[in-house]
Amino acid sequence: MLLAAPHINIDHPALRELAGLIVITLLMTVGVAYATWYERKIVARMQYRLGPTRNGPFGLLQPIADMLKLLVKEDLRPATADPVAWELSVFAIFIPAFLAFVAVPFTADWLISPLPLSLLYLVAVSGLSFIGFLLAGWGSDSKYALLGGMRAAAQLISYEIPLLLALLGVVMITSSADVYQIILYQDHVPLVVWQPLGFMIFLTASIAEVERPPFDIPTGESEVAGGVFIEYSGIRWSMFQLTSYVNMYVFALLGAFVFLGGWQFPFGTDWGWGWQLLLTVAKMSLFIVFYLWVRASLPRMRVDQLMSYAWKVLIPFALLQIFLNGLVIVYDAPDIALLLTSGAGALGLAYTAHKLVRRGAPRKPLQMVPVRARSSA
Amino acid sequence: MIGILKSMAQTARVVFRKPATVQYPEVHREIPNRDRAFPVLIWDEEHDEPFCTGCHACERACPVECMTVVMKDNPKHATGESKRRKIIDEFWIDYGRCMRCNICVEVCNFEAIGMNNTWAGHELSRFDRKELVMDLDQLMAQSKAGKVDPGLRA
Amino acid sequence: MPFHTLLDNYLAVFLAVIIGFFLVATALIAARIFAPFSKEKGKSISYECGMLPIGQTRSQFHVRYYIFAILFVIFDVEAVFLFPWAVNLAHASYTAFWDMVLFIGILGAGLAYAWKKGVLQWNK
Amino acid sequence: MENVAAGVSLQHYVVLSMILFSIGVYGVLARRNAVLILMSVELMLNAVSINMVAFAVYTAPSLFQGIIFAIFIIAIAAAEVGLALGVILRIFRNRGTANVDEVDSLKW
Amino acid sequence: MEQVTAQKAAPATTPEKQVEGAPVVVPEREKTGIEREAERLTPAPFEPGTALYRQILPGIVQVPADALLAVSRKASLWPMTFGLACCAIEMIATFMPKHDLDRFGIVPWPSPRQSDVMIVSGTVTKKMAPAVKLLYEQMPNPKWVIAMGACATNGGPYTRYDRVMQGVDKIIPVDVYVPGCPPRPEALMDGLLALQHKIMEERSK
Amino acid sequence: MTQVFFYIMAATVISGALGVVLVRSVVYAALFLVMSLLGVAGVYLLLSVEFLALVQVLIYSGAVMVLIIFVLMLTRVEDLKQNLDGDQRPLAAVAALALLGAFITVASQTTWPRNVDELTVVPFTSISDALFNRWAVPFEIASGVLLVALVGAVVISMQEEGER
Amino acid sequence: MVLEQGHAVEIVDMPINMGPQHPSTHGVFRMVLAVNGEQVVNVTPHIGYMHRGGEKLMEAMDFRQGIGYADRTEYLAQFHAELGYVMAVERLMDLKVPDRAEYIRVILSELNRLSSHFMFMGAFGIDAGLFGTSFTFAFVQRENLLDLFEEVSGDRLMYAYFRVGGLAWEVTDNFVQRVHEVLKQAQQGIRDLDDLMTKNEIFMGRCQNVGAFSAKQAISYGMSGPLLRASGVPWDLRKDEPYSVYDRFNFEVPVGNYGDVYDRYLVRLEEMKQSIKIIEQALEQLPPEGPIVPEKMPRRLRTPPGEVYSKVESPRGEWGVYLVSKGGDKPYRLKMRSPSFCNLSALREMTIGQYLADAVMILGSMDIVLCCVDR
Ligand code: SF4
Ligand code: SF4
Ligand code: SF4
Repeated sequence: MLLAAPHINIDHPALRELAGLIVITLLMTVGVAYATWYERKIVARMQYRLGPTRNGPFGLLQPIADMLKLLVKEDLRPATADPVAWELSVFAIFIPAFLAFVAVPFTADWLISPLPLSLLYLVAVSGLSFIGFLLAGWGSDSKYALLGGMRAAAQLISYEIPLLLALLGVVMITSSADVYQIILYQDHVPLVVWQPLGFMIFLTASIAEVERPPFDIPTGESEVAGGVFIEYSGIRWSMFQLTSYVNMYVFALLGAFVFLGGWQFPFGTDWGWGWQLLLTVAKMSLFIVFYLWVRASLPRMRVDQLMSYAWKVLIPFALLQIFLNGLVIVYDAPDIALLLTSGAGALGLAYTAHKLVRRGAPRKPLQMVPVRARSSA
Repeated sequence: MIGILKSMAQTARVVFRKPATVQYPEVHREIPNRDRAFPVLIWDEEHDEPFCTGCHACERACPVECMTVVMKDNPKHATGESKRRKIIDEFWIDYGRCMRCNICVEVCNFEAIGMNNTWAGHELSRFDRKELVMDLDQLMAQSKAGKVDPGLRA
Repeated sequence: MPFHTLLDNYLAVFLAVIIGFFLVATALIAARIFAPFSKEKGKSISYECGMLPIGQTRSQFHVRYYIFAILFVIFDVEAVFLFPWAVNLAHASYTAFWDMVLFIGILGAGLAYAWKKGVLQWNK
Repeated sequence: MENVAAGVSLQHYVVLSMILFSIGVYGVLARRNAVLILMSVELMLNAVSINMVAFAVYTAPSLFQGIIFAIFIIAIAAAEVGLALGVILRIFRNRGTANVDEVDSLKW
Repeated sequence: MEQVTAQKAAPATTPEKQVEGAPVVVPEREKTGIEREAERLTPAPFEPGTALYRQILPGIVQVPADALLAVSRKASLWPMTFGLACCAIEMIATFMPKHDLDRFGIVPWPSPRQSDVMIVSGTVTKKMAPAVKLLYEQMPNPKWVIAMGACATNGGPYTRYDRVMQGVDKIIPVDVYVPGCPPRPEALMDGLLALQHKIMEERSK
Repeated sequence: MTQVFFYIMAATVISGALGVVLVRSVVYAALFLVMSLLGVAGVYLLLSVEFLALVQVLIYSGAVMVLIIFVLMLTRVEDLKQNLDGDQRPLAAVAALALLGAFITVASQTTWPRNVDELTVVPFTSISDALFNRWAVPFEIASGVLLVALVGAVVISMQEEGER
Repeated sequence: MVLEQGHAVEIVDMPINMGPQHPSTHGVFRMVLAVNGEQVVNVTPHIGYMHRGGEKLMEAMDFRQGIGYADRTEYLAQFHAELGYVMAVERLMDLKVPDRAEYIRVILSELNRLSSHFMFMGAFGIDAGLFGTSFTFAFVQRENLLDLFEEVSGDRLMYAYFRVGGLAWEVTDNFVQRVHEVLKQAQQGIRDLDDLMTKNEIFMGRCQNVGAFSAKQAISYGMSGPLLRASGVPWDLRKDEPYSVYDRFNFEVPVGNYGDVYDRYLVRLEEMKQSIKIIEQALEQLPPEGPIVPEKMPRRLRTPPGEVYSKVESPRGEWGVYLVSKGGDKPYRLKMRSPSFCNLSALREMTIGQYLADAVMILGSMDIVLCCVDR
């Protein structure tokens, strides 16, 4: 990682970026591998289990073994599959997820390259991955896959809007679309304080964007038995898994930077890159653990509930958030107004989400028909 | 919302409870005395011969017909060492087919067969299903070594 | 910002594309080398819970997917328009703000219309 | 301000956009499938907006209408594609074809 | 339904072909019962397949490579979720907290495409046989089969009934037999460990 | 370096476009269109209009492509047994080439008002300023157009509801 | 279906094949769903993938050997299966089962109901898309119950413990206290599952008003057990036709109001609590010692000619055994009335018009046992 930090000065920018990217690639691979490991560990503990223990100490070699095994497994292509779509889909899903790392400032001075509109860039790039899903679904000529692909695309696009709008609220406050600037803005107070509503929306939308439960409809095991990836095997399938975890990392990082203040809050920039990296990783892990926790405890939503939740709840509330921010900022009210309005909005969101399922009259409880002992021993 | 938080709290609570896992290959948990693994023949210590007289009762009673019994005259009876006139000559049980129903044990009048209640009676994976057909020696080895005391005899 | 830096920044993106491409490609090639391959006809039948595939796969889909797609397009455009507005909202005039509120309002009306028409309902 | 164009002058962009435009024209004329025709139209639109932006940044940096135009083009194109595809869908459902030559009657 | 399956049975048409002409439809002759029975009972084709590196790498490198791959394979055996009958309950119990197969890195997957080992847990009837064969074929190499319980081994309690397969090894090659009706979870784990040993032994094949 | 990039981008754009008009499968054509659009985004970058490039990626290769691919899925154009090109192909080619020639000549004949080898960078903020002060009215109109599109699509779909 | 140009496209429904191997068709059930968009417009269930002739084989077995096959037919409610079978034989031979045996039978059957319902809870959670958590919660408890069963009968699943006339052998000495322990843990487990699922909004949203079935329909399909009760029919064999000693306990029969998936879940949850109540009463009334088989128990089981139908309330509903004997030690004809089969017959009517995802939930809410359907 030092390689990527500019004080090891590799003179030409292109070379530095190249080195940084390679480092990121390695880190990403290892990170993803161990993400699966601690996912299995944490979820196992939530289920009275132990998780991997036997391969290596604490099963630490488990992810390595899985990767190797998947690498040396035959990868099949159904005869009826469309060859071009089949081959392309892997690239089309993986590369956009990977691109996002270019604009991620891990510390104050470790950043592959500063993009002036990096926030917009991140969203735009991660929004491209639906092409891969549609290709995989359409190309692998299986009904489950096609259904999964269409669902995936519909879900991705539906939740991209609330995501964008929630981030817009932040942009309005910091008046910059650059993640770096946004982090610098939150030296005293992380933005989650000013934007509870935006944060909630972002959290939900990001889970949906990475297709983790309870929004894992495209890959829902109990319905479409693995969904888009059902036909893929061996290394291709593991590439898809890799991508979904990379996406998870990207959104966790984004959340950590935009709402939790990244490496800035609370120590500020001057504690050296070690601290900053630690902060970044810690805040990112918060998100990831939250994702795992949700995964282990919540059932899957139905597709119509998913859609109506995006369009009827999240988007109107996101628009409301923007409007409130605008009012407060344009008529420069004190910052506390942001907190109050947005907090109220957050409560409203929670209440609506509650109401959405509790439609109609409250259900009658079960009637208990008593049975009395007739004879006795 | 409240319900969701409730279920998440539940999973969080479980994290701090003790896992239920028994680490199998290292730890073999206590196996009940009545456990019915697979039928084995019992060795008569004092006469130093199997109890089984090869009376075919179990063979007839086995619902899946997985036993084969061959009877012979008992040489020891001729020499007067034992009261058993007939004794088992050959005995096969196809563990691959046995449904562990305990009937053979119940019909045996000589308490000569019993259900194995040790782990050795369970860890029987084989690469070839012919190896699952146990002959007389394999059936008696365990009780010869005094390793088995069936909880369930007739 | 000066031009060459912008291009340099995005140079990183192009590099990333190339690296990502090679990452996947090398993985696929490695699999080719190390995995045992064999030709059987059953393998190439697409998976359908152990049955032979029935019916036509690339068959009709509900038009509702299209509706959500077009809703997405509209709101995507809106969000993109909002970005420049949001960036210098801090020193923007009231009129700019209310302009945008009007803009959102119009599109919100569109959403409300779709809602009223029940296309958001996904009524099966 | 140093010469940031670094050897790429306005003509390059203009020529590029022209090539793109004529490819689009070819597509519109040659294809029969409505969706493909729509795609070709998109190509032409892109050619136009490349042209606009190029002129804007090269010749009229002070009042860059070109860029604004490009933004509007993109926005309107989105709406246009949406409607056009809707109509194509409609036709396809009623006629079982997405082929423009067969959709020649005004009413059916 | 038959009609539709007939369509699918036609040689696969890539999209390009489909644009030229209609997908070919060959009407399928109704099979006689005897033919269908014979079809059910024919074993599934199986080639272990050869890895390219065996030809290109020198032997001296192959030995460690084999060992490494074998270790990684045995360290993450992914069974296909395939519950047939009563034994399936014990199979599920084996994945559950008390005897957590995840400790061995064994996690179930719904699709055969991603699974390495097929645990045939229960009675295989002759109606089920084609599905079992197809699923087995759809698993990518390398693949293994565990016959769990008496029924999968040789028909078990139901041997005497006509429509029950006399053991799943009649149609697919079985690596490990786990006796019992049903085998208790520890027995299944024992079988999986045996399979791991087998993988290590057969690594150079 | 700039030149290299320009030529890479131009190659991407043009080859993508050629793919769109020449390839024989609709889905592949859509893929080529994505390629071409991304290339155009690259061109915008070369022209130092970052915002526009991102918008291009977000809306064109994002949203618009969703629409197109969904329609391809909905109308199985892929399975239609019809060929995609008309018989007026040669004519079209001639016309397009003629047009191109005309364009080139015009472009080469023209004398530009000022030095066109230099490009001035337009800052993002000034774009947004202009967008909300000088161009406020067309802006609202654009929103109106979007609304119309939305309503139109909804209406079409509501007709769709009838036969399912 | 080949597209013709020039006239309107008929929009085909996509046939989706679920099973025989599918994570969420319990066992090897196969259903072909015709799906339009996300809506199920037609369901074609295919059964028979697990038909292994249990009934026919039992006709070739004597009454003791048959018990093992009864176990293997209803492999989630083995004790109920055995009870139905042995009760039929007892009726024929009119044997009077001693009290102690009856009480132990009741206790074990109710424990078995617990274990079976735990299984349902787990599987249902999976169908709802809960990543294995409900399954693990349920199985922790189920394992305790199985341990108890093993201590008593010697096997984890196939107990063969109820015999004609009584029980195979005495229960273990610490039986009562062990049952108390297991019950305590089971209550804990029920609470866990309750917290995990019942009030969860997403879970409610998935379950409520899905696959609703009116009492009339339910009766017309001959449904029984929790499904019937969830549809609002207070019919429970333990209450209406008490067999064994069920007429000696006070308990309550939960009855649903809406007959949808959520009600079925709630009814089962409540039944578990009721079972615990029954077991506690039974443990109090259990005679400390006494015979477990009748005094004049014949050495060989031979029935007089005749026919008999005996039914018990299994966790899935009415488990009936119809037995014809022409004398001798084998049944002449044996027919098992499997609740799973009758409940499953309603699948089509319940599923049509629902979402694809709900089809899975509905199938899960039926809690079928495939060997019991196909036999
Ligand atoms: S085991 Fe018992 S019943 Fe069987 S042959 Fe020997 S003595 Fe007879
Ligand atoms: S236990 Fe049952 S099946 Fe096994 S050998 Fe004895 S009688 Fe036969
Ligand atoms: S072996 Fe026994 S438990 Fe297993 S499926 Fe067969 S009958 Fe059922």
